[in-house]
Order: sequence, then structure tokens, then C-alpha cells
Amino acid sequence: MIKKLFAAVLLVFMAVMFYQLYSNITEKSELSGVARGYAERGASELGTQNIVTSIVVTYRGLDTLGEVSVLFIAATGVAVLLRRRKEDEEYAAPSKRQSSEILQTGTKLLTPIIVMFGVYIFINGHLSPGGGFQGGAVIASAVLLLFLSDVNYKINHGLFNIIESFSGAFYVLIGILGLLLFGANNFLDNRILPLGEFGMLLSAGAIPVIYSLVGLKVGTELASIIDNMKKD
Amino acid sequence: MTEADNEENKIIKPDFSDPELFCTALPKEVPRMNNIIQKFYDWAQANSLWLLAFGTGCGSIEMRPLYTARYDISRFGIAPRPTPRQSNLFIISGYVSVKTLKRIIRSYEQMQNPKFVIGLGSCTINGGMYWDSYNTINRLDHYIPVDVYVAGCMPRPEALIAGFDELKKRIKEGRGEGANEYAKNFAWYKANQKKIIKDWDMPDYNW
Amino acid sequence: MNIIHIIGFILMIIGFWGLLTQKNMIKIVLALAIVETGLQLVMVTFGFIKGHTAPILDSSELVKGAAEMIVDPVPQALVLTAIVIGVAVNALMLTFVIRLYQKKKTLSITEYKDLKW
Amino acid sequence: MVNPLYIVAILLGTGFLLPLISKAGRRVALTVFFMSLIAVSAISYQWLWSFLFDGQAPAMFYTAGVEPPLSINFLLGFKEAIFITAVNLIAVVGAIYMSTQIKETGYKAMILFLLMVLGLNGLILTADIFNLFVFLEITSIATFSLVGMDLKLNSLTGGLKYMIAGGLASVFLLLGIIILYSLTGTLGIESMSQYVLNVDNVKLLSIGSFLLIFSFIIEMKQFPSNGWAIDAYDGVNPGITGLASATGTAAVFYSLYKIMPIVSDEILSMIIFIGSLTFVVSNLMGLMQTSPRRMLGYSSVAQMGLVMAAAAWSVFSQNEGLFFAAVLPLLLNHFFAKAGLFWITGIIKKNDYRKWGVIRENKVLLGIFIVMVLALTGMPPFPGFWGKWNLVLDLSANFEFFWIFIILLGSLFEAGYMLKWLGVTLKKTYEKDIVAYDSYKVLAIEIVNIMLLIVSFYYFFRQNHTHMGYYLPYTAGLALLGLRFLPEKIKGVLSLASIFLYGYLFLTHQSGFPLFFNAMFVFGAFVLTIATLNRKKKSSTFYGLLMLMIGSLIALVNAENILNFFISWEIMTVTSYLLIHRGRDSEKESFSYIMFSLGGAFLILMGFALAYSENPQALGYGIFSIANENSMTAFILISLGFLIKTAALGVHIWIAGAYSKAEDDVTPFISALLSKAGIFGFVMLLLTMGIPRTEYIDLAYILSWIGALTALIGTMMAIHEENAKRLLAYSSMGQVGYIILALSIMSGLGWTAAMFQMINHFLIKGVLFLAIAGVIFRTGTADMYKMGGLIKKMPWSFTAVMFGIIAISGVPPLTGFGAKWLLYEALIEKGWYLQTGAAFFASTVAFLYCFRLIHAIFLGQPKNEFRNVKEAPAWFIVPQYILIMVIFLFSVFPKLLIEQITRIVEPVFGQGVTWTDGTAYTSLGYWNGTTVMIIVGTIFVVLTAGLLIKMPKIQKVKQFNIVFSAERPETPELTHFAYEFFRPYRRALGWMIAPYAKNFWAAVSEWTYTISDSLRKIYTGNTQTYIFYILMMSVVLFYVTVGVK
Amino acid sequence: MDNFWTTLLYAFLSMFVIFNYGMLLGGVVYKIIARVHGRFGPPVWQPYVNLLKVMGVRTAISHGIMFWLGPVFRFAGGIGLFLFMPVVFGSVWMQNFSFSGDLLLVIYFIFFGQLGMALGAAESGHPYSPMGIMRGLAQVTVSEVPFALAVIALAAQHGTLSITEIVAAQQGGIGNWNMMTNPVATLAGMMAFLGMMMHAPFNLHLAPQEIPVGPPTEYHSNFLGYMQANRAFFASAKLILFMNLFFGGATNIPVLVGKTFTLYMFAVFVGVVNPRFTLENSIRWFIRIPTATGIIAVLIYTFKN
Repeated sequence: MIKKLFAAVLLVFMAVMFYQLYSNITEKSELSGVARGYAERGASELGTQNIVTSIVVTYRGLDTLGEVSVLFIAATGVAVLLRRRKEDEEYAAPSKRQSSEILQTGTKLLTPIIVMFGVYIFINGHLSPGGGFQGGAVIASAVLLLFLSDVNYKINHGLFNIIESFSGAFYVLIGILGLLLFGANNFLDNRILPLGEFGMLLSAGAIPVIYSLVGLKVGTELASIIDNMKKD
Repeated sequence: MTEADNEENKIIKPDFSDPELFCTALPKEVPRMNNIIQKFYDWAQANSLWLLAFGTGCGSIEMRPLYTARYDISRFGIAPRPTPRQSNLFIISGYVSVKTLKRIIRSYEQMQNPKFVIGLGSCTINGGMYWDSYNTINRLDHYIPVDVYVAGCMPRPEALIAGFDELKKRIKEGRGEGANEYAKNFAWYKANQKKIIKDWDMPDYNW
Repeated sequence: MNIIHIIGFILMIIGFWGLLTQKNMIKIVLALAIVETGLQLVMVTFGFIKGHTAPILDSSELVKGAAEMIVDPVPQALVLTAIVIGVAVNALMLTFVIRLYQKKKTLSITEYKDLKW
Repeated sequence: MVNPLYIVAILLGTGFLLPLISKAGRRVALTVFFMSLIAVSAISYQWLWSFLFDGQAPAMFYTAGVEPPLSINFLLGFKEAIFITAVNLIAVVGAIYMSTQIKETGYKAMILFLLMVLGLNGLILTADIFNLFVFLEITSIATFSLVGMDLKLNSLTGGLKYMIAGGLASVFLLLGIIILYSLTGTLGIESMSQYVLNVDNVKLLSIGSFLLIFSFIIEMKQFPSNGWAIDAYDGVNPGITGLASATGTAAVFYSLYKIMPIVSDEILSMIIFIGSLTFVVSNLMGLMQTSPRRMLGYSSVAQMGLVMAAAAWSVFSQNEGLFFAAVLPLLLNHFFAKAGLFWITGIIKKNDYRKWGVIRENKVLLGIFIVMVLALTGMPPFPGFWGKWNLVLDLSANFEFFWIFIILLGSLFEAGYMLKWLGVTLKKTYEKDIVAYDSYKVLAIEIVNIMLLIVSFYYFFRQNHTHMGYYLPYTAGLALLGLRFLPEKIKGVLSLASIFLYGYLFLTHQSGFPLFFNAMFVFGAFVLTIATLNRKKKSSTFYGLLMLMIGSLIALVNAENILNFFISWEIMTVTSYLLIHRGRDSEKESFSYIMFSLGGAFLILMGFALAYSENPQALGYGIFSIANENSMTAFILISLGFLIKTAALGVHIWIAGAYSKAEDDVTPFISALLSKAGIFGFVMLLLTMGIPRTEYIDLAYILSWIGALTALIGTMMAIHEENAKRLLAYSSMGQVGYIILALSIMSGLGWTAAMFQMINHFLIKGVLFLAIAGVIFRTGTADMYKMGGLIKKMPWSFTAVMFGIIAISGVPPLTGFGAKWLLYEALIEKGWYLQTGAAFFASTVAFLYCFRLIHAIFLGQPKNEFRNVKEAPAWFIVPQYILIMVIFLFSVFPKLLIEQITRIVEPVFGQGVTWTDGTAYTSLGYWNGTTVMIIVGTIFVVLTAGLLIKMPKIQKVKQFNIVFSAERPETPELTHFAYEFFRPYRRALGWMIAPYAKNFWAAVSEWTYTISDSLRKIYTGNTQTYIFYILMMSVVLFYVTVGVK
Repeated sequence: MDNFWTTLLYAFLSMFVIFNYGMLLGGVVYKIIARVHGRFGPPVWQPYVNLLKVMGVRTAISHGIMFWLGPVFRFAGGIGLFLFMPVVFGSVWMQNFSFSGDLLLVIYFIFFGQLGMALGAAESGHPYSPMGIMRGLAQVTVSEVPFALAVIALAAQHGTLSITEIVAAQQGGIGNWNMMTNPVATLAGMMAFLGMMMHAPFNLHLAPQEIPVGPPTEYHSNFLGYMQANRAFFASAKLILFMNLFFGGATNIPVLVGKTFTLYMFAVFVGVVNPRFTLENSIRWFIRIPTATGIIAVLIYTFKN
């Protein structure tokens, strides 16, 4: 009880702190700083319709590469932490009940559509809201559905690993290509491919490629996280 | 027996025959010089008698008055000393029990060469009223050389002072050679002493 | 000054409350997720400009006057990254919780005090 | 130059491809893993090289072909190059250390490791604040995963705590970033630091920067939001802990350093405050630790606090140079030492520092352990020392004395637990235990050690512009440490030869006080070293340490400035500590010695800093000559430091223990020579500064009373000691009290007295301690009442002690009287009559212990068990008689010595003593040592002859032939009157030596430990408590820094 | 110093005088004590007889070399102390070797004999010897304190530590004596004097019945002779010292005799009418009243100068 009282008092103080923060926020009326630069140059320079994508993939591409790495680390970490060891055998989960017929049938029906949707999202990342992460997440949700519907479902680890590795490696390779083709300051430049016609699917240079790789990678990584967690 | 007991025993275990602890040499005679200096020394010895303040028996009660204003032996250059090393006069005051004899011998042997003994009271002469006691000696001069006996039971301080006079006379005459006598007849004295003292737990001569 | 800010802050406070009072470790992880959600709301709201539209230049008008017509795209980009990272962290945390549960068969955080002082 | 972005590419590419590569086998995977780490390291070395030697300019690399701030950029300057080099180096070494574990866990562990390294490099290189966040998360998540990798309960618990704290930190970080972004419209650190100047919404700006910094405060594990970190250090696999503690904190620290220019001065002050607080409090809490890892955890946290505060200070005071001078050495010191120590805890898997003796079985590891502990305690020449030194001097130049105090206090606490650990490890008996000294782990630790030494020497040479001759005295010690395999005798002879060489090299070039002191040190060291030749037991370090200590004394005198002075002082402290520590059962005593010594050293440092603040350019002794309002405080602090070394009253409690527990042939060095180091310090201080006085306070007067009371109470305590060495220790204390008293007179006569007394004390204590050493060598005990009657067995030792006590008690005709005579004349001339009285009282009381010393040991009844002891070995006797000959020389011809003293004292104070023929005249009296000696000698000879002639033939008797009230002594033990010899004296005057000082220091130490113990209880181990602290800290700091409207 | 041999000759002369004076003084004192007790007492020449007697003892034992040397040290200390002191002011032949050192030398030389004696006695292995030494030394340490303070006060008063000069400053009538000009220091000094003379009530170190005669309990024969002869020098030297310091010194031998005798009588009479102090008592007494007096004496000059 005392603990909760302390917590409450502390949070009151925090609330006051946030209130001070809040009350000092002045609303913006126009873009400023780098945002203005992005808005003004993004479309013409990189040929993306979606300014956010241009920022995410190119201007701040290193962030995204890092983001991918974070997910990759998390997936690897989860795999390492949940690896099976001899002494863990006794904790093996009890046998599970099969899921319902409706779920199984629905899954069969929906999985291809979900995967399609995911691919759509990441391929169109430079044109519309969406991108590799969102697409990857959607794809992973399809895998989740598969797991839900079939207790004995096993993903193809070999395939997943290859996809994961290659998409990651290619992403890095694209980054290096910028260095090799243009110079020291062009890491992750999307202009290694022609920018194409503004607003078309195959435009904005390497962005669709990168987003596809990211999508594949995120999809497989999230799927393997789910797989690993499911084991226990 | 526990270890602690052992330890204790080890500490209080006297070993009188240990040559590291006691000098085993025997006394030697130191002959008088037959010259004027010796006379001079004799005179000094006679006029500066330092008696060992050791009351061996009941007679020592009669020695206390000697220091008082009434008898005042300091007039004669006689003074008590608390250590046998510095004294040259030993007054055996009364009966000598076997137990005391041991102390007497030790103290006597610790005094330096010109040393004089006065036997005080009849007990030192023939045992006196203790003549047939199982625990006292009868004749003091069987055990240590005695210069002067002062008879009586008890002798008064006046008698004692007369004894001092007698002793002084002897010393001046050059007859106060008890120490040399003791050294000369050491075997005899020691045999006598050992006859009496059964638990002989000291070296033959206490330097 | 935006109501979404307030909602975001309230969510954060709720999350903190959960962090401070819930003993169940899964709930703590969720509470942290709530804090993050609130934070993401706050962040994205910082880029909001009244009357401006989404930063997707799907018309030529927008392409020309983008700077005057779209909201700030940067916070959106940042939030995107933050969300993904948040997911990763949460996944890893849940993994820890799973392993910890296997060790002591309890989810109460007060039981895991072997390391102290 | 290779683009640093390749670091990212290589690590990431390898990481991504490893799942595929691993299909080709573990070996291949491991090879690729190491190859990529080495490649990355190579890139960083290349950069560092070109910065160091090719004058490379800082380079910027941006991505996406768009210039910043639109794009993310990497900035690679000299500092970055240093940091990534260090991080990558430790990464390779850490990988070697953890190779078994990594191999067992499989390629996934390699991925995690690689990506952690990526995160670290990115943190250091990136110049974009959000990118910083991303790399921070990469580092954290990779570290979390590695932490939990071994799946042990403690690792998992620690990891979870770590993650939750990290999560909270990132919440604050993101909030801060977004606020700053919204205000400045940029994310680049450089542009942001420019734009913040134009921001109107100051309030929001300060909130934003506060949140940003606060998240780093959590990441830097600052008090009190650091319980999770310490738990993690404690529980987690030491391989990872070492890595995280070294590299993780370094990288996070560097990123914090990068963003410091953004924030305002108030927030920088907050960082300084929090950092310093953490430094003190964490070290305080470390005092109660028994688990080495936890100890190291507290130390890590504290060091990071200090480094952070120092960095914030360098930014705050806009002193770029300070970063290289102070922050970097502090950090690198921590970096290598902590990694190494954590890794050692991974080999010696003992969770209790008292069981660490087992490390002694591996000499290599033991050596490294000692080096690293000393490095952490901030001893020269390790970088930590330079860092602290430069930081302190810089702070003092800016008059920030409070922070100096805080830093030194924290350092003292840290030294407290570190040295306790070291002390116990070096001495305590341990259970035999099989420890797996995996060669690759030892190799890794050794590499780190070598790096530490390289950095040490780099800083050593960077900082020192004095000619190298100054370091010459240390060479013999270092060489002997290197030649430790030689037999003892050869090492001893080499020592003697090198002391001789030192004498030749130094004495010919010096003059004045340095020559005087150095002559004493060289001569004393030479003579006293002869006694050590008696050593039979092989010891690998003894002569090395001894020569280092002697070298430090010589170097102390040679020092041209306060830096060299302080280095020598510290080396002297450490080596003497290690020497004292060699003695039997000496842990407690040597610990108390080193704590007092270090406390004293820190006081001296603080005083130096105060004096330096007025004249921040020079380091010469001239800084003391500047008079200002600080000079009195400086004087007090420095003198306190020296007083501790000389064991003045109140800070004397270490002396008896240290002297008595040191090895018997070491104690003479400590008493005869080492205590003079404090005197030398006083001399230099007084020569340059004089004694400051104000209208109200006359420090000279106070100092004189300290000296007088030290003499009196030290002597009083000496007479009640049963242990010969303790007795002499207190005697030393008293004798040195006279020297202080004499110095405080500040007149020609007074200083003549001081120097005379110093030489006198040196000679006598050399003789006495050596003689006692010989006795103890034969009898095996230092308890005086257990001995007795040894005169017959050890006549030479007896004679030496007899001359010693005659000289020390000041009885004519030996030198001691000269010292007393000069002292009293000077005191009366000065008009300090009461002090004269006290000194006189002390000198008469000295008779008591003098008699007791010689009686209880040499006179009285010999004990049965010592019947077969022989005279002390000639190795002990010869130096004693050399010293005695000198004593006699100066006794017969005091003019020889006093004239030399007058020559050095005269330029300062004028002549104190004038001479007519052999007679010395002062304004009050006169003394002719020669005629006194002749008269006394003649009388003595005549009387002896007289007694020889007149004496009858003497019968030599034995010990029991005594007049024992007509009884016979029972045993020698019961007859030898020696135990509690002066009991009536204690009954009458015991109140004078009531242990006030002892109780006071005991109370201080107990309070410190109690506070430490109750303070550390705040780390309950409950994660929620830690969350509470973090949030509470945010609120408190928020209101303190940003304030309520 | 211009004529060393003359000095030596004079020294022997004054030694002879002072030896006889000391012996007779002892005899007179015994006599006086006896008279106080209502006795006749020994003849005044008794000390000579005693000395002769012990010198005539025919055997001797020795516990070792230091035991043997102890009395030599003791005697050398006594003679030395005397020789370092100017005895009669203005007299050529009673200056001894006082050019060798000043008051401090004399004060410290007092310890020479005591220390040597202590070493010799302690070698005998007799437990009473160290007991007596312990008591004696312990008492000396505290009785020296008021004495030192008094000396310091004198030095402060006269600005010199030379005994001759201190005496010179007191010439010209009783009004110039330090007793008059510096009464507090004199008081302190005289209280210390009681302790330094080691008469009752401060003679616990001898305690004849408890620890028979204390330190010299094992000494006899010629050793004892040396010690008795020393007593004559030592006591006289101490008396002369006090006379010089506080009572105007002496310009000729009768004055010397008169003053030192009076001084000695002071100690003797205090001793005769007082019982013996325990060690604790005497230490406490010295550290209280005499020391306080001495401190006052010193403080006067601290504030005066």
C-alpha cells in the first residue's frame, strides 16, 4: 500500500513534469530545418512520392540499416536464449490440442492473400504509406496464423535463413555499391539505380529494392521470433 | 592430564643441579694479609658492622630495641642491611628449625668474605628448650662457624651489645675468620647440614 | 498544444504506474510497451502542423509546394524506427521472462532478488 | 584511408551472412568472425596511426550522397580514432577471452558479438543524434542477448534489470531528441549545437536537453539509478561484464561527450554534480563489498561518474586540452584495468575476496592483478594518476576546491576496498583449489595489461618534461624486479652496488638541503641494505621493491617540481606498503598504513592544488612562495599530509602496527629513512612558503605544539609497549616530533637542531632496529618479556643497543645530547618555554623506555629456551657498528656535522651556532662535545682501572645466584621482572595516553562502514525499486535543473 | 683552557675537597637524623669507616660485565657531573671543566650515572633491581619536569644558560638571588629538588624492606665502595647546582658549605618528618603542584618577554 502511495506521489510529480513540458510546447505553423529541406528536395532528388520513405530509406538510411540490425539481433538473441539444451528437455511443453476446423480452413484461405498484401505494402513503400517493416510485419502475421492453425507446423529454417541472410547481405551490398560507384559519402545512396519516372512503381532508384529486401528480412525474422517463442 | 597442566608443570619445575642456573664452584679460603693495611681493614670491619636484618627465630624480637633511642647501636657503627651481599654480620636469633637452617645456610653463603655470626640465645648453643625437638638443631656451630654466642633465654639487648663488643674485640684481634674456616672445613659443614636437611634442593654452595 | 500530446503523456503515466506497481513481469513488460506507445504518440504529434496534409506527394500541387502543405515527415520516420526497436526490445524481454519463469516457476518480480546490495 | 563506413559494412555483412557461412562448419565461422573483427580493428588502427603520426585532419563521411544535416554523417577525428581503436582492440581480445563460450553457443553468439561491436563503433562515430539512439539500441540489445546467453539465473535476472533500465533510458532519450528536434529542426549534433543558441523557447529547450542528458545519466549508471547495473556486473558472466564495463561504457560515455555541447551550463553542472556524487557514494558503498565482481561493479560505476564529471567539466570550462590530459587517461585506465580485472574474476571464480589467495599460484596473473589494482587506485605511472593529477590541477586553477575534495575522498574510498582486496589476496592463506588457467584467457588478460602499460608510459612521457635523470633512481628497482630469478645474495649485492652508483651520480651534483638529505638516504640505504644480505628465503620481489623505495626517496629529493615530488611520494607510499605487507600477519596494519598514507598523499595533493591555483603555469616549488588567502589552507593541508607520514599525534595510530609487522630488516628502512621523507617535505615547504600566520593564528606556534605533544605522547606510549618493535615505533614517533618542533622554530638554531636531530635519529634508529632485528632473528619473538639476559649470548648486539639508548636519551657524551642541547637552546631563544618543558618531559620519559628495552631483552634472567641462541649474524652486526662509528665520530667532533648543517641553513636563516675552537656558542649557552667526551672518557678509564686494580678475585656466578630473600628463584620466567614494567606509571599518568586518537579513527572507520552498509541497502535487488529510483531521480533532477515555473 | 694542566690540577683539588665534604655531610646528616629520633647516632666519620670496610671485603662475585661496569658508570657520572659545574663563583680553582658545557649539559649528565647504574644493576638478574630502577626512573621523569620548567624560567629571566653567568647575575646581596627575583621558579625548583635528592618521602626506589635497597641490592664489596664514594660527589654536585641556580652561588668555600648544608637540611628535614610516598602518589604530586608552579613560573616570562 505504502508502495502504491509512493508510486502515486511520484507519478503526480511526473505528471507535473509532463505538464510543464506540454505547456511549453508551441505549435508549429510551418516546416522548418531539415524537414523543409526534405520536403523541398526529396521528390526531385530521390524521386519518391512518400517523403517519409525517402527519409527512412535514403536520407536516414543508416538508421534503417541499424533498425534492421536491431531486429536481426533481437531475432538472433531470442534464438540464442531459447535454444534447446539437454537440461531444458524436462520443461518440454505438454502436447497441444489441434485448433478448430474453421481456423484451419480460414488460414488456408487467408495466408496467400496476407502474404500478397505484405508484398504489396513493401513494394509500394516509396509511393504510398507503408514499407519494408510494415510489409514484413504483415507477412509475419501470416506465419503466425499458420502457427495458430496447425500445432505441428514447422517453418523451413533453411529457407528462412537463406532469405534472411541474403536479403541482409544484399542490403549492405547496396550500401557499399554507393560507396564504390560514387564516392566516400554515398553509402546507401538509392541513386545507384536510375530514378525512373516519378510516381511509378519502378522508380526512386534502389528504394523499392531495399524495401523489398527489408520486407523479406523483417518477415522472416519476425516469423522466426514467433517460431522460437512458440517452442516453449 | 591435559596439555595445560603439562604446561604448568614445565614452568614451575626447579632444577637446582642445572649448571646454567647455579654456579657450582666451591668457596676458597682468602688468607689474611699480614700487614698494617689488614689491621686497618680489621678496625674498619669492627667499627662498621652491618647486620643482616633477618630474624631467624623468636630472639629477633630482642633485636628491635637495639635500634631504638634507648640502646641505639648505631653509636657503634652497627646498622641493619636488608641484603646479605652488603652485610657482614649475621645474628642467628634463637632456635633454628630445619626449615630455617636451609635459609640460614643460603643467606650465610651469600655474604662476602669477612663475615661474622653471633648465636643469640641458648637454643643456638645446645638447642635450649628445644634440645630434643625433632625439628630443630642443637648446635649451630656444627652447621656454620659462629664467632660469638650470647647465652640466655632470651638475652637482653644489653647482653647482645656485650656480644657485639666481644665480636669487635675478636675482629680486631684478627680472629673473625669464620668465612675462611667455613671454606676450609666445607666438606664437614656440608655433611652436617645435609644430615639435617633431607630435601636438599640447592647447590652445594650458594654464591 | 495538442490533445494527442496529452493522451500520449497520460499513456506514459499509466505505463509508469504499471511499472511501479505490477509484480507480474509480463505486465511490467507490457507496461513498458504502454510507455513506449504513449511516447510514440507524443513524438509523432510533435511533427503535426495544423492544416497540413500527409507527406505523400501524390499530386503535382503537393510536389511543388510540399514545404508549405505537408506535416513534418521526420518525426514519422523516427517513430517508425522507434517502433521497430521497441518491438525488438519487447520480444527480447519476453524471452528473458520466459527463461526466468522456467528457473523459478514464478512471474513475480519480487522473487528475483538474488543479486542485491 | 579506409572509409569508416566499411566498419559498419564489414560487421553487418559478416553478421548477416554468418548463418550461411556457419553451414560450412564452425571453424570457418569462427575464422570469418575473427577475420572481420581484425579487419575492423585494422581500419581503426590505420586511422589512429595517421592521426598520431601523419597529421591527419578530422574527416567527415556522410551517407546517401547528401550533405548533413539532411543525411546522417560519421565524424572521425583523433578522439574518435582513439576510442574506436580501443574498443575494437578490446573486442578482439574479448573475443579471444570468450572464444570457448562463443564456440559452444554457436554462430549466433558471433553474430551478437559482431553487432555489439558494430553498435559500439557506431556510437562513437556517428554525428547524428537519432542515429546515436539507434546504435545505442544496437549495442544494448546485443549486450542484453550476450548477457543472457549462458542462461543462468543470475545472468537472466541481471539482464532483465538491465533491459528495463535501458528501456526507460531510451524513453527519456527519444523524448529529449524529439523535443530538441522540434526546437532546432535538425538532428545533426553539430548543427544542433549551433541552432540551440537561437531557440526562443528556452524552457522547452532546457526540458529537452535535460531529458536527453538524463537518459545518458541512466546509461552511465549514475547514483542512485544504478542498482540494476551493479547487479548486472555482479551476476553476469565476467567475460561479458568486462567487455560491457570497458567498451560499453566508453562508447556511451563518448556519445554523451559528443552531445554535451548541445546542452546548457546548468545541465553540465548537473552532470558534474551527479558524476562526482556517484564517484563518492559508489566508492563508499564499495567498501562493504565482499564479492570482487560487485566491488568492481561499484568501482566501474564510480569511475564512470568521475570520467563523466571530468568530461562535463572540460566542456563547461571550454578546455579542450583537459580532455586529453584528464578525461582520456582516466577513461583508458578504467577501460583496460576494469576489463582485465573482470576477466580475472572469470578465471578465479571465488565470490569472496578473502579466498583470492589462490591467484598466487599463477605468478603472471598475480602480477597483472597487482598492476591493475594499483592502476585503479590511481598510482603513478598508470594513466589514472595522470588523469587525476591534471584534473585536480585544472580544477584548482579554476578555484573549484570542493570538487577536488570530493574527487580525492572518492579516490580514498576506492583505494580502501581495492587495497583491502589486494592485501588479503597477497597474504591470506587460501584453500588449495584447482583453478583452470585457460591459456587463451590469460593471454587476453595479458594483452590488456600490456596495453595498460603502454598507455601508462605514453602518458608518463607525455606529461614529463623533466630530464630523464630524474627517473634514474627507479631503474635499479625495476631491473631487480626483472631479474627476480637471481639468487638473493646476488640481488643484494647488486642493490648495494646500485646504491653506491646512485651516490656517485647524484651526490656530486647537488648542494644544499637536497644534498644533505640525499647523503643521508644514500648512506643509510647502503648501510641498512647490508643487513638484508642475511636473507635466506627466496623472494622474487623483495629487492626490487626495496630498491624502488630507496629510489623513490632519492628521486623525492631530486624532484624539481611538485609533480615529480608527488610521483615519488606515491611510489614511495606504494612500495613501502608492499614491503610492510610482506611481514607476517600484517594485513590489518599495512592496510591502516596505506590508508593513512594515501589520505596524507591526497591532502598533500589538495594543498598543492591550492597553492597551484594562484600560479597555474609553473609546477616548481615556487608556487608555494605566493602569498594569498589560500596559502594558509594550502599550508595546513600539505603539512597535515606530511604530519601523517611522520606520524604526528592524532594521526599516529598506524605507526606501531606498520613498524612492528613489517619484516625485521625492513623496519630500519621505514623508521630511519622513510620517516625523513615527511621531514624533507616539510623542509621544502617551509623553505619556500615559510609558515603563514595571521593576526589571530600563528601556525608555527600550533605546529610547535603538535611537535612537542607528539614527542611527549609518543614517548609516553612507547614505555607501555611489550613488543620491542612497537616500542621503538612509538619512540620514532616521539623523536620525529622533536624534529617537527625544531623545524617550527624557523630560526637558524632551530633548523640546525632539526637537522642534527634528524641525522641523530636516523643513526640511532638504524642501530636499534637492526639490533632488535638480529635479536628477533635469533629468538623468534619480539615480545620483550619473553627474552632476558641475552647480554651473555649477544654481547655485540647489547653494546650496540646500549650506545643506541644512550644516544637516543640525550645523555652526554653521545650525539643525542647535541640534538637536545641545540633544540632547547633554540626553543628558549625563541621564547617557547612551555614547549621546552614538554619536550624536556618527553626526553626524560624516554629514559623509561630506553631502560625497559635494554633491560627486558638483554639484562635480567635468561630464559631456558634461549640458552642456545647465538650472537646475531654478522650481516646485522656490521651495519650497526658502522652506524655506531658514525655516532661516535659526530659525538667527538660535533663540529663536523654542525658546520655542514650551518652551511645549508645559514643562507636561509643566518647562523645559529658560532664556534671558538671546539666550543659551539649560541646566544644562550655553549657546548664542547670534544672536551666532554675526553673528560668523561678519562674519568671512565681511570675508574675502570681503579676497580680492576683494587678488586679482589671475582667469582663469576650464574643467573640464579641472587639474593632472593633467603629463598631460591623458581624459574627465570617468574624472576624476570619485565611484563607491564611501568604499571604504576600507567596508573598515575595513564590518562595522558588514553586512546582518543585511536577511538576517533576507529569511530571514523566504523561510521564510514556503517554508512556504507546502510547506504548500499538501497539496492534491494528488486527491479521495481530500481525503476522507482530512476523515475524519482528524473523528477528530482528535473525540478532541480529545470525548476518549477 | 689556556693551561690544561692547571685546570686538571685544580679539578683534582676541588674533587678532593668535595669528596671529603660529601662524606662529612653524610655523616652529619646521619647524626642529625639520629638526634631527631632521640638517639646519639653514629660518629660523623662513620661514612669513611663504612667505605673503608667495603673496600676491604676480600671476595666478590660478578653477574657479568655490565654488572661490573655499573658502579663505574655511576661513579663517572657523579664525578663528571661535579666536574662540569662551576663550584665557587670567582674562584679560579673551583671552576672545574665548566667551559665544556652549560646548564643543559649538567642537567643531562645527571642521567649518565643513573642510566649506567641501572644497566649494571639490571644485569644481576635480581627482580628487585629493575623494580627499584623502575621506581627511581619513573620518579625522576616527573620530578625533572618542574625542575626543567624552573631552569627554563631562569634562562628566560637571565637570557643565558651558562651557570656562571646565572650566578654572576645573582651577585650583590640576597636581594639579587633568584630566590628573591624569581620566587615562583625557585619554589618549583625546590619542590623538584626534594624528588631529585631521593630522600623520604620520595625514596620508594630504595624501600629497604620491600625490595631490599632497590637497585644496588646485589652490589657489595668494592662495587659498593664506588657507589658510596659517588654519593658524596653526586649529592654535593646536586646541592651546588641548586645553590648556583637559586641561591646566589658561592664566592668562597664557607659560603658554599653553609648554603649547601642548609639546602641539604631542607631535604633531610622534609624527609624526616614525612612517611614514604607510593610511586603513584609521588608521580601525581609532582605532576600537579610542582609542575603547576613551574608552568606559572614559565608563563610569567612567556608573557613578559
